[in-house]
Amino acid sequence: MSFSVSIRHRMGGFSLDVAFDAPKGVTALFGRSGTGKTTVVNAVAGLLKPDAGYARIDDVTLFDQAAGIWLPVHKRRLGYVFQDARLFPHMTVEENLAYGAKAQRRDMSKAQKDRVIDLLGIGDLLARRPARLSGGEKQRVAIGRALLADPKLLLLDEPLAALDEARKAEILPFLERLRDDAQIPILYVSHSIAEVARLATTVVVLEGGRVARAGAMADVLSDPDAVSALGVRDAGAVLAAKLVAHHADGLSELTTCGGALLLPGVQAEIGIHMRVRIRAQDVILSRSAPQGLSALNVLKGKIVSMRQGAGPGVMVRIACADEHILARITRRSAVAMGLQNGDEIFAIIKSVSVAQGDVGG
Amino acid sequence: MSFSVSIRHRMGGFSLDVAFDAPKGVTALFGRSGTGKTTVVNAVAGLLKPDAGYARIDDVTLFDQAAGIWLPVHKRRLGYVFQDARLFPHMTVEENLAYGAKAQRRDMSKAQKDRVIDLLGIGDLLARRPARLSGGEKQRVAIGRALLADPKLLLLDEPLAALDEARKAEILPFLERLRDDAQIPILYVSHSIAEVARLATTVVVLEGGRVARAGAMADVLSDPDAVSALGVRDAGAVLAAKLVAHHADGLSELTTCGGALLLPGVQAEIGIHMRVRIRAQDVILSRSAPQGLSALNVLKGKIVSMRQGAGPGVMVRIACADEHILARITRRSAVAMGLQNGDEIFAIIKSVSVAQGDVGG
Amino acid sequence: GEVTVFAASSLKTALDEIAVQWQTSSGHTMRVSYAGSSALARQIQQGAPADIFVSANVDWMDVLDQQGLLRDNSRRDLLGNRLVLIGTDPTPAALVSDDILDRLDGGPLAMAMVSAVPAGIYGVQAWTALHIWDDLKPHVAQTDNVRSALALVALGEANLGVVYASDVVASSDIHVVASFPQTLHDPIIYPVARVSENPLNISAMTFLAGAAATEIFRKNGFTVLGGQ
Amino acid sequence: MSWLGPDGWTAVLLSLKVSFWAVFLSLPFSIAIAWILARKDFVGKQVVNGLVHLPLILPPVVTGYILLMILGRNAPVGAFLEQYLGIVVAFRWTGAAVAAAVMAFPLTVRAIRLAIEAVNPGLEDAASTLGASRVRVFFTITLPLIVPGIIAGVVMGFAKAMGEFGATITFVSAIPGRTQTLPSAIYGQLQVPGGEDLALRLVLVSVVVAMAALVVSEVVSRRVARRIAGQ
Amino acid sequence: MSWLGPDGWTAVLLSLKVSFWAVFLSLPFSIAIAWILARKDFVGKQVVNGLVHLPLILPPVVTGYILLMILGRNAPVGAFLEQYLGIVVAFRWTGAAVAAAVMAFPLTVRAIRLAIEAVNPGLEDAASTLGASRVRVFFTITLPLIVPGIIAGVVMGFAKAMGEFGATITFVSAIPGRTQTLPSAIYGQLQVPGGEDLALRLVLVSVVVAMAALVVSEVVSRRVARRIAGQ
Ligand SMILES: Nc1ncnc2c1ncn2[C@@H]1O[C@H](COP(=O)(O)OP(=O)(O)OP(=O)(O)O)[C@@H](O)[C@H]1O
Ligand SMILES: Nc1ncnc2c1ncn2[C@@H]1O[C@H](COP(=O)(O)OP(=O)(O)OP(=O)(O)O)[C@@H](O)[C@H]1O
Ligand code: MOO
Ligand SMILES: [Mg+2]
Ligand SMILES: [Mg+2]
Repeated sequence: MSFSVSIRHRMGGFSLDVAFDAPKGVTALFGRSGTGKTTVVNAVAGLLKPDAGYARIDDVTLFDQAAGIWLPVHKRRLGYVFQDARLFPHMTVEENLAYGAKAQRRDMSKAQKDRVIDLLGIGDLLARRPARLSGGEKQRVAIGRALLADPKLLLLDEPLAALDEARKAEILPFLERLRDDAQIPILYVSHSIAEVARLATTVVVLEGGRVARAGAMADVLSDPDAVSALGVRDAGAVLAAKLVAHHADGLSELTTCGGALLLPGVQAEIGIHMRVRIRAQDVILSRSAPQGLSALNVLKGKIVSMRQGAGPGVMVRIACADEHILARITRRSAVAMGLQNGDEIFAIIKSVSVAQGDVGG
Repeated sequence: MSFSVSIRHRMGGFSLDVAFDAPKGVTALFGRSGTGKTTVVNAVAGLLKPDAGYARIDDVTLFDQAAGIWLPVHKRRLGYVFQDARLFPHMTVEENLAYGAKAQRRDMSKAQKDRVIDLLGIGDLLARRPARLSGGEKQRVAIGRALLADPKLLLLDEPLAALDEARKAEILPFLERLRDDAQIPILYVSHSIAEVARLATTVVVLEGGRVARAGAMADVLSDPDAVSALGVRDAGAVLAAKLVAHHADGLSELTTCGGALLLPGVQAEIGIHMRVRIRAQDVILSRSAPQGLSALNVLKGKIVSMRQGAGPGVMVRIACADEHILARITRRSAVAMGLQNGDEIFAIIKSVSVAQGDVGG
Repeated sequence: GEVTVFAASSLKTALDEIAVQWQTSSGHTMRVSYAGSSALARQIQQGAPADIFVSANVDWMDVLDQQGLLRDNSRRDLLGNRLVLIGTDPTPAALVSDDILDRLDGGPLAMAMVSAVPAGIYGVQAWTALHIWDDLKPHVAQTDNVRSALALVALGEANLGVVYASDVVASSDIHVVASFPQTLHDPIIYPVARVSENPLNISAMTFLAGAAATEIFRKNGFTVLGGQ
Repeated sequence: MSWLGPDGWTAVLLSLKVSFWAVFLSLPFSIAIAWILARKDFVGKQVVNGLVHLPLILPPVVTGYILLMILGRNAPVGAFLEQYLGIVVAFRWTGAAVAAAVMAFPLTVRAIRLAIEAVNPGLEDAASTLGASRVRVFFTITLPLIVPGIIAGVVMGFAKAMGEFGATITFVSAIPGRTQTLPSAIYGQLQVPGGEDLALRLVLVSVVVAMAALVVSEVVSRRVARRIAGQ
Repeated sequence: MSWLGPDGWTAVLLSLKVSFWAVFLSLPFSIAIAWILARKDFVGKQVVNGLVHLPLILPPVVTGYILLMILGRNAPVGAFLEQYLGIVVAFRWTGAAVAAAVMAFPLTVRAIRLAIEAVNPGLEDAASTLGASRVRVFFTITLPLIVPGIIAGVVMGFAKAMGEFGATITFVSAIPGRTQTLPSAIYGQLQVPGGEDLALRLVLVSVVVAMAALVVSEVVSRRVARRIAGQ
């Protein structure tokens, strides 16, 4: 499966010129406010007819202005969560949820419906109308409506912005399963790198209507050059890992290029390949293997580059096999420790987040 | 200055019963979706007439149902950023921004106006109408409109939800200055603990229309009991600190109960008292003073309690003078290190965020 | 000076011409407001700025008379009119039901409202006297005024219609197919009276009864009743 | 019975029948035209718009006259309808309904058009992303959302139809029991001295009927609007 | 000049004057009543609503008759106005304007009311939090947002006023140069044998004027609506 988009469009003083190819999975659109993310999503959805360009999923062409192809919006089989919820005010929440199935003259699987309602915690709202729902409630119903339309393409425009962390933590795994099990391509707009790192296969960074950087998620997020676009606090690297054991004390063990990692209970089967994300900011470097620390995770590697930022920080890139770890430390530490390219070094890691599991990957 | 609220109200199946007192500064309303945050804000604004209760700022009573006092909305001198932007569609962005001043027959200071426009990056949008602004642009204009109304009370309902990190990082210091310099009381709804920790003086946690926890920000955020309400990943403690030096390499030095902290350039004057927030998850414990690490910050303290969570983690509370540091480590590490209440321990801290500066505090 | 005349609509052709002539001969202006007699009478009751009233029937004039709204002794019977049966087909018709129903050919017989508008009321009196009202009644299409009845015939929607002789004058494609003997219905009378003290009233009334006006009225199919 | 005169009740019932069918049968057209005027741009749009408003602009008698010249038994369209479809409207109650419908049309269309223009197109977009065809979007989103506007239009149309006189009497005359509507009966009574009493009673009936329709419509419309506003 | 007959142009100008003032002077009341009906709940609301619709329900002649009975120079209110305020409307062009205003009122009010009901109260709330009093909120938020509805109402009202005949002729008669409006002139011509030609020309003028108003209003309204929709 592949997803291929090229769009040129002018509106008022804003011009958009965006093209990217993405393999199956989640393509994250990332960028500051007003850079054209929603415009791209609208064009893919068919709500905006761009001046030129095309969008294709595998061999299905959604539109191709040059070839004069334009698949009507309602035939695109979309699940679009709009940046504003756009619930149907004259219908109950339940009728909103059922709209897609009805429009497609399809019976909605009760199991699927219950699952989504449960996931989103909107069971109590079913009989209510949208007008007086709270901000987050509206957003959850909008997500449910899109998911229950049985889409072949999910368009999510900041779907979790109004939600609390706990709710996000419940919804994200569900989206992961859609990506992996149902293999639905997803176009995902978000300002949260944590979300992007967890879900995205491909990251497309927009700046002023142009693609500033596009590529595999791990590459883009571990590229010190992309750091400015992403924000320093959120820079970090992603490592391949394999789940090898679940221990009795609730920790799961993974092997990586640089050694073993112990993480709080990972919900997956032994043998699975996954990716873990390590924020540059969360890495402490040590010359020698540290002793008597509460941190369980120490990875070994070799310094390949050190890049001085505008502030007092240095971004250290550490090679471990053919992957990289990023560490952001102070210049003072770098000098005190006499760090040099080529030095062997230990990376002490406190918090690790599971970024993505792709079986057989 | 003090802010005192008590509200009882029923609507449909939802009942609200909330009361809290807060000192001057920012009162953060925190809680999951649908717990009544917006409802409280609306009552304070006067857009909702609660069944019973009152709201007072110092000696100004906004309303008091028992006493039959009801200050009309337009006399409350509010700056309300709604959860939905609610820009006036028939006015340009500039006219939207000027609305408050005009309504109050007041000249808007050009300097103030330019400052806000600049801060929010909306200078290019002034002549445009709201309908076709992007989600984040709308939100920024809404913030500008509220700030330029010269409010005596700011009501911010998830004002930064649709904004990217970089923009947030620009706006937060501005809000801090409003809080500190202009001494405007702020009621702040947010799902982001980072924002809350940075801004809030008082935190009120709502659950199902009731106050689950209310108190000084540092107390609430470092209370292991509050952890469930806040989300494990975001638990953490706040320490008082004093800025003692700005070093040539861009680091600033602060003293705390447990020793010196070096932070990337803190924008404040020497001698200032501030608060720093340390996420429990970011703390590594060590029996001995660590050597040869890139981490510059090591604080010394004494374990006062260890609380076992549902998962493989243990929350360790460490006393340092009369303050506390929270550390979240694995049970395996706790056992391996043989941690006991009363033990002396070193807390290695990688990332620290400045939570709040209160001059003369 | 200026005189305002309130006159029944059916007088429009004749009075418009007379107004012009009066203006040339006297230098004064005659404004004529045309409407249904009932509306005009009610307006006069409500203090309308009318100087002279010409009604299409005696009933409304009687009403004003009884309320003392007419100037003393100013009421005259100005004009008379004849009731005729018209059609687009010039063949004369006999006033018997067979012939008339035949000519209607299933279509309507156009008449002004039979219990409200004078032309309709006279028509019913005539048909009743001829003992054929019961036969015709189901076929009657009633119009709000007599001119509309004429229009129905002119447009071919109705083959026959009952109107005043004065209505038919100018139309070349409408033919009188029968005249009703005047004995079959109440006399058709257009009374005139002064309703204000405008000093020009006398001269205007005199002109209306004068030779020039008489000729115009006659030309337009009215009979001039003239007597004091 | 005699309280309303010999033909009074007949006229009342006829007016109800005429007004009901006038509004009911023209409603689909009103909605269609309103939608086109609200949402489409095409050459000649102003002409269509003008035609719709024409019955408002013209004195009713003229409208009746025009109808007569088009739909009369000897008129081109009227003759065609009669010959080939067996439909006659002239001098029938159906003709009265046509006249009432034509006179009410601009009012109904305007109300519905305003309502359509107030519908947020974003909702229609959202429906189409969920797989709804244009037709389905119209019937499941647009139409339900404009119900208050439709009710307003229908009530105005019905009220107008109940009061329409000039065009009706010119087009279909006033044949008691067939085309003599309530306004014709009232008009007749006003022409004769002393007829005011009966006229007043007829007016009262007319007002009561229309007010009842008005109140019902308000209640229904309020309920619908509240539904849409939530709760 | 003579193309429209001796009184033709006078009637055209008079109708324009009458229609303009009818709509212009009644507009504040239309907006006020529309606002009250849209936003307020009170005892007797249905009565007010009914009264507003009355001119639509009643045959125009009856409305004219009622006006005459209320505002005639010998009628209670009319006499009072004349004696104490020196205002006479009966049989003046101002009376024609009153009749036209009354007949147009339900149309204008409905259009504006629909527009008000479509305004998001959240925007009004937002304005009041910024310090705007109720009055200011109305004039700076509500009113500008309902401009398309006001235009629709004004156009309907103007068209109706241009075409109004029954009530006008009944209330103020058809005195040439003073109260004979275009529809009265048309009606008059239809009474004259062979007057159809002139009537048709008068109808044409009437249609042209009203269409021009319609087109202008469409353009203005579109521009305003587009403004509000952004761009
Ligand atoms: N009129 C009403 N009838 C019934 N329930 C209502 C009504 N209005 C609001 N509610 C409910 O009250 C609860 C509180 O709403 P509120 O908007 O205050 O939530 P919130 O804390 O702001 O949530 P969020 O973070 O999602 O914006 C919600 O569950 C909402 O559905
Ligand atoms: N019709 C228009 N005329 C002029 N500019 C427009 C128009 N429509 C959109 N824009 C501009 O295009 C830019 C891109 O808008 P878009 O909604 O795609 O941004 P976004 O990346 O989704 O931003 P956000 O994160 O704030 O939602 C914005 O600056 C917006 O103001
Ligand atoms: O003026 Mo009308 O609108 O006869 O019916
Ligand atoms: Mg967007
Ligand atoms: Mg809320």
